[in-house]
This record gives sequence, structure tokens and C-alpha cells, in this order.
Amino acid sequence: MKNKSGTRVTKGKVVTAVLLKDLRIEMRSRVVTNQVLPFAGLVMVMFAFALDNDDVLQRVAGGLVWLATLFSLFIIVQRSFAIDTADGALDSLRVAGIDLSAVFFGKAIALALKLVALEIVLICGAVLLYRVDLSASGLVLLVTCVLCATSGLAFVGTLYGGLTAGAKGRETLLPLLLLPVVAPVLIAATRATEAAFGSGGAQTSEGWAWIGLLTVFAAVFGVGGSLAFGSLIDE
Amino acid sequence: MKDAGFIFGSYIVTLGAILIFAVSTLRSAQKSSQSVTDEDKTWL
Amino acid sequence: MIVSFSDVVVVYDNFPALAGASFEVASGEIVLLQGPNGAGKTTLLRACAGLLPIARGTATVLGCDLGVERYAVRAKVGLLGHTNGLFQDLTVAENISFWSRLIGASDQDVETAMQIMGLSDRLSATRVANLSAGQRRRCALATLIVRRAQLWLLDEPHAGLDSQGRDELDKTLRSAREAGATVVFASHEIDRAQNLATRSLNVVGGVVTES
Amino acid sequence: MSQVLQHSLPTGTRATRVIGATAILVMAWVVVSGLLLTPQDVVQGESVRIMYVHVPSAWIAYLAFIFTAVASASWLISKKHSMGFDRFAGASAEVGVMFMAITLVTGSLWGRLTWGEFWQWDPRLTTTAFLFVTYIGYLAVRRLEGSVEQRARRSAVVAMLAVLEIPLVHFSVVIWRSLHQGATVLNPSGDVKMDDLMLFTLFSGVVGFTLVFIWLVLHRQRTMLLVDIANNQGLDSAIVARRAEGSANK
Repeated sequence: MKNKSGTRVTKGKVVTAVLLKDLRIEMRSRVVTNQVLPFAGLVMVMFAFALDNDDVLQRVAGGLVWLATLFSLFIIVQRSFAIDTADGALDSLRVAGIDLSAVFFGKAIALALKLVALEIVLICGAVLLYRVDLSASGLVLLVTCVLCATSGLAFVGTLYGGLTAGAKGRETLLPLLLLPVVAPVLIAATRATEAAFGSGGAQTSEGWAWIGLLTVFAAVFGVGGSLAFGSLIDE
Repeated sequence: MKDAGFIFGSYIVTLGAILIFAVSTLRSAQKSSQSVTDEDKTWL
Repeated sequence: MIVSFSDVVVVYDNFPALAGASFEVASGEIVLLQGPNGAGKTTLLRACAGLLPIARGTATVLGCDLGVERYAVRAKVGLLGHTNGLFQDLTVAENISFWSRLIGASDQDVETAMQIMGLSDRLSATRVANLSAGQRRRCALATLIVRRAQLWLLDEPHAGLDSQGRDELDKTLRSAREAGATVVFASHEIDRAQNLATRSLNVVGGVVTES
Repeated sequence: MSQVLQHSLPTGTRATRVIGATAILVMAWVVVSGLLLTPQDVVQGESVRIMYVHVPSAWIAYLAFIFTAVASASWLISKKHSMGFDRFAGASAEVGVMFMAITLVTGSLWGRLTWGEFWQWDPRLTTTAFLFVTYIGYLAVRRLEGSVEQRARRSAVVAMLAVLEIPLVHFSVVIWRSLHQGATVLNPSGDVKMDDLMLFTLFSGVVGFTLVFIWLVLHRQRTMLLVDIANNQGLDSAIVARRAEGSANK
């Protein structure tokens, strides 16, 4: 896009501006660190109460980490768009004719960074609370899994978060739309994490098969999201 | 017939759902068609 | 003509907020829209910004036919509605420079915009959440200056400003006009608004009439 | 007679009446043959009778969702953005969700008789359940507020995203089951030795359900058009009323 002074605004600059804006607001308001993190931590503790068995907990630790992540995803996505709709800034973005696919990537990367921070805490929690062992090769697998799964979650989260932003009944509509979509991520990330944890005698090598699926998912919704985001949030 | 409840049940569920859907569609068509002229009903 | 509406109907949730509005705005005008609440002023401004689909009639804004290319017009207009479009947790300077980055304006532009709107150094480092209503409005107007919109669409720009702020706003709008912008604004404060405007239009019942 | 029918069935035409009557006849035959005439299966016993309604409704549900995807893609691709595509996509999805619900209910009744359990984590079943929830979400998106154009664009995009999602869900469920436990799950339609009458009944079921589907979608999309037009007519009088607001104030 060209403005009056003739300087070109590259897509990367818009992505960076949106990304920095979202992160700066999080640094100031600390909603993720002060509210979502404690919530997710509590969920982990509650699982321990409900299952009440060290062997079972060790076996299902991977699934619990990703379930807690999904529950937190809904809250973080809603928060991420609440900051844009609160004072009509999303309207202004639409009016200004900004490249909305760049806005999509900016918001998705910000969301991914928040999720990664959350997942690191949750995985540490699993290691401590559920007494999971983590080998060096498992750690490599785990890091790859977190990166791939998180980018997929961030893309679909941003996409459907934008669709429901400002809509009536968004609190219930967002999970209804998101849950079936993220099912593959839950399955794949859980299996990969279990392989990394060695739960139930799983081998690390078994986990790598799932990384492929996570990568495909992230790629599909990264491309699909950048194409669809604009027409979903527009009036 | 063995397990008649399950078998008849599945037929009743199937036909009942179709019937309810059909009736509710025709009902809402009747309701909104009163104000629509025949020219607008392109299928006639 | 910058804006040219002919018998435009805009429907929102099955309600014809604009019911056949026709009017024109020439380049360099400051046009006041007056009329009771719910008459369609806000809808008119949002339709001009290409935010609402035109159900009937034809509308052209800055050479773009809104029926065909209502997205193209958006980069050229600035709309300031009832909301300010600001981020509460960012400071004034951060809000304004966010917009300047989106459209590629320089830091100098940000400085100038803040100076014009009287957002001093102390205010510029204050978070929007801690500002008064009038200060927020000035901050929002500064983002429009940075974006260098060719057509300014303002909904109740005077609302919530103190008298000094209003004078400054009027001054800003006049200098924006001298710089080549065209302004369409809605206001309830008829005396001040008519003083500022070069022409005024009545909006009543979703229809526009000359006054 | 024809006039009376026209009044009570405003979306009906001769074609839909023929389709409707044929559908009723075929369905009656399926019920009689499925429940009474056909023999029981060697392996499945009496429960095979559920197949005569279960398999056709599953087939129709999948067909309906394919139609929704194609119609949504056509709406997006076509320059004119004809609302006919949008209404067809919506009508087809509504009918599809209903048949998918029937599929899940009759399937679990059959499963209880054959496997002794209402539900198995079989890839095909799991994907079907996810498909069901996905299209309920699609219908919820169709009900979001906004203009007709906005509804069409949003729902077409969501339908396209569902097309991306379904293979991913299916694929992940398939390897989820195959990596962890062997194929312990019975093949849902497996080990059925069907005689001629059984095959013919199943075939009639598919034909009958397809006719029902066509009839329902035709009526449903015409009804949607009627509702849109009725709203639009409301618009004319609403415009007059809106303009009158102005003169009343003067």
C-alpha cells in the first residue's frame, strides 16, 4: 500500500506493529501472567485431585498439559480480541484499509508467544507435580512439538477469534467452532508429548510421526487463515 | 422379534426427524409466503 | 465531488437506517450534519467510510463506487465514531505511533500531530486509560492527522471536550481543510458547529435535506 | 385442488409433488421390507434391519455436506455472488445436520446390539461425530447478525475452512487408533452376507432417502428465499415509515 508521502508500508512492518502492540498491552495489563497462568496451574492441580494416582497421572501427563492449554486458549483468544473491540480499534483497522492478513499474522504470533510461555510453565508443572522423567532426546522432541502445535493453535485461534469478535454469544460460539478444529492438535501433541515423557513405555521415535501432522495443520491454517481472516472480520 | 425396541426405535427416530423437519419447513414457508407475490416465487 | 449519494438506502438488522439519502460534498468543504438522535447521522458517516453495504441507490466517495469497491475507499478516509479506537493500556504516544507504523508515517509526523492536538510531553507518556474524555478524543484526532485522511468523517467530535479543546479542534479542522482535507461531521452543538461549517445539512428520518 | 395445494404448500410445484409422492412410496416399501420381509443376518441377527435406515442417512449426510462445500465455493468464485448458492449451501447443511444426527442415533443403537456398546472410538465414527459438531457450528455462524451479504460471505468461508478441517481430523483419528491399539474395532458394516432382497432393500433405502433429501432441500431453500423476500418487503414499508419520521417532526 502506498501512502501520500510515497513510502511503502511492507507487510512485515504491519505484522511487527500489531505484534508489538499486543505484546506491550500484555506486558502492561498482565492478564495472561496474572489470570490465565494461575487458572491453567489450578487446572493441573485439579486433575491431580481428580485422578489421585501417581501412575495414572504419569501416564496421562501429556494429555493434561494440552487440555489445560486448550482451556486457556479460549480465554487468551477472547482477551486478544477484547483489547481491539473495547474502544472500536478493530473498526478503525478496517476503515484504515490495513492489510488484514498482516494483522492476522501479527495477532497470531503474539498469541503464539503467550501460549508458549503458558506451555513452558505447564510442562514444568507436569514434571514436578506428576513426576515425569524427561530425557535429552525427549526434550528435543518436546520443544519441536510445542513449537508446531502452538503455531497451529495460534492460527486457528486468531481466525475464529476474529470471526466471533464483537458477535453476540461469542463466549459459547468460540469453543463450539474451535474445539472440533483443534482436535487433531490435541491428539497429535498429546501423543508426541507422551512419547517425549516416555509415558507407558512409549519410545521417543514414536513421537516424531505426529510432528508431521502438527506441521501440516499449522501450514494449512496459516495459509487458510491469512486468506480468510479479512472476509471473516469484515462487516 | 429380538431387540424389537432398538429396531423399531431407530425407524421411529429416522422417520420422525424427517417428518418434523418437513412440517416445520412447510409451516415457515406458509407463514412468510402470504406477503410474497407469485412473480417472486421463481419456481412456479 | 468528494462525496455523492443518490437515493441511498442502508439496512442494518432489517432496519433502513438510511432511507433514500441524496447529497453531495465538494472538495474543501466542512459540512455539518444536524438532526435528532437516531436520524441516521452515524449510519451516514459509516456508509461514507465504506463500512456498511449499500442496499439501494448509488454512492461515490473519493471516486470509488461504494456499491462495487467499498473497500478501496477505506484507506483514504478517516472515521472517528462514538468510540475512539484507542488501546487503553498504551500511552498516547504509543497509540499514535502504532497508527503511524501501519501507514508508514515518520516520527516527525507523530510529533507534529501531537503538537497540533496539544498533547504535551507529559500527556504523551500517559496511558489512555488515565486520560479524561476530552484528552482521549484529542488523541484519537491525532491518529487521523497521522493517517492524513483525505476525507474526515467525525461523529460528535466536540462531545466531551472542554471549551479550550473545542477551540483547538475547530482550529485543527480549519487547518486540515487548508491542507486539502474535506470534513463531514455530525454535531449537536449547533452554534459552534455552524460557525465552523461551510454548509450544513439536515438528516431526519434517514433522509438528507439542505438547510 | 391445485389452488388449495398451492395455498397450503407455497413452495411446492408439480416436480416436488411427484418427488414427494415417490419418496413416500419408496420409504413405505423400505419400512415394510426392512422390518418384515427381509431375513435376519447370519452374524448380526435382527440388528441388520437398522442398516436399512442407518446407511442411507449416513450417505445423505455426507452428500449434503459435499453440496454445501461446492455451493459455498461457487458463491465465493462466482463474480455475481448469487444468493441462490448461499441459500442452497444453508439448506443443504441444515438437512445434512439432521441426517447426521439420525446416523449417530441409529448407529449407536445398532452398536449396542452388535458390539454391546453404544459407542466405539472407531475412526469413522469419531470423524462423523466431529463433522456433526462442525456443521452445528456452521449453522450457528449463519445465525450471526449482519446483512444478507455478510452472512453469505462469512458462512461460505467457514464452510471452506470445514473442508480443510475434516481430512485433518479424519487422518489424525486414523493414525491415533492404528498407532495405539490394533484394529480391535469391528468393521461397522463388516461380515454381512446380504441376499438379493436385503441388497435391494438397502438400495431402495438409498434411493428413498435421496428423494427425501431433494424434496427437503428444494422446499427449504425456497422457504429461505420467501423469508428473505418477506424481510425485503418489510423494507419497503419500513423505508416509508422511516421517511415519515422526518415529516412528523417538522
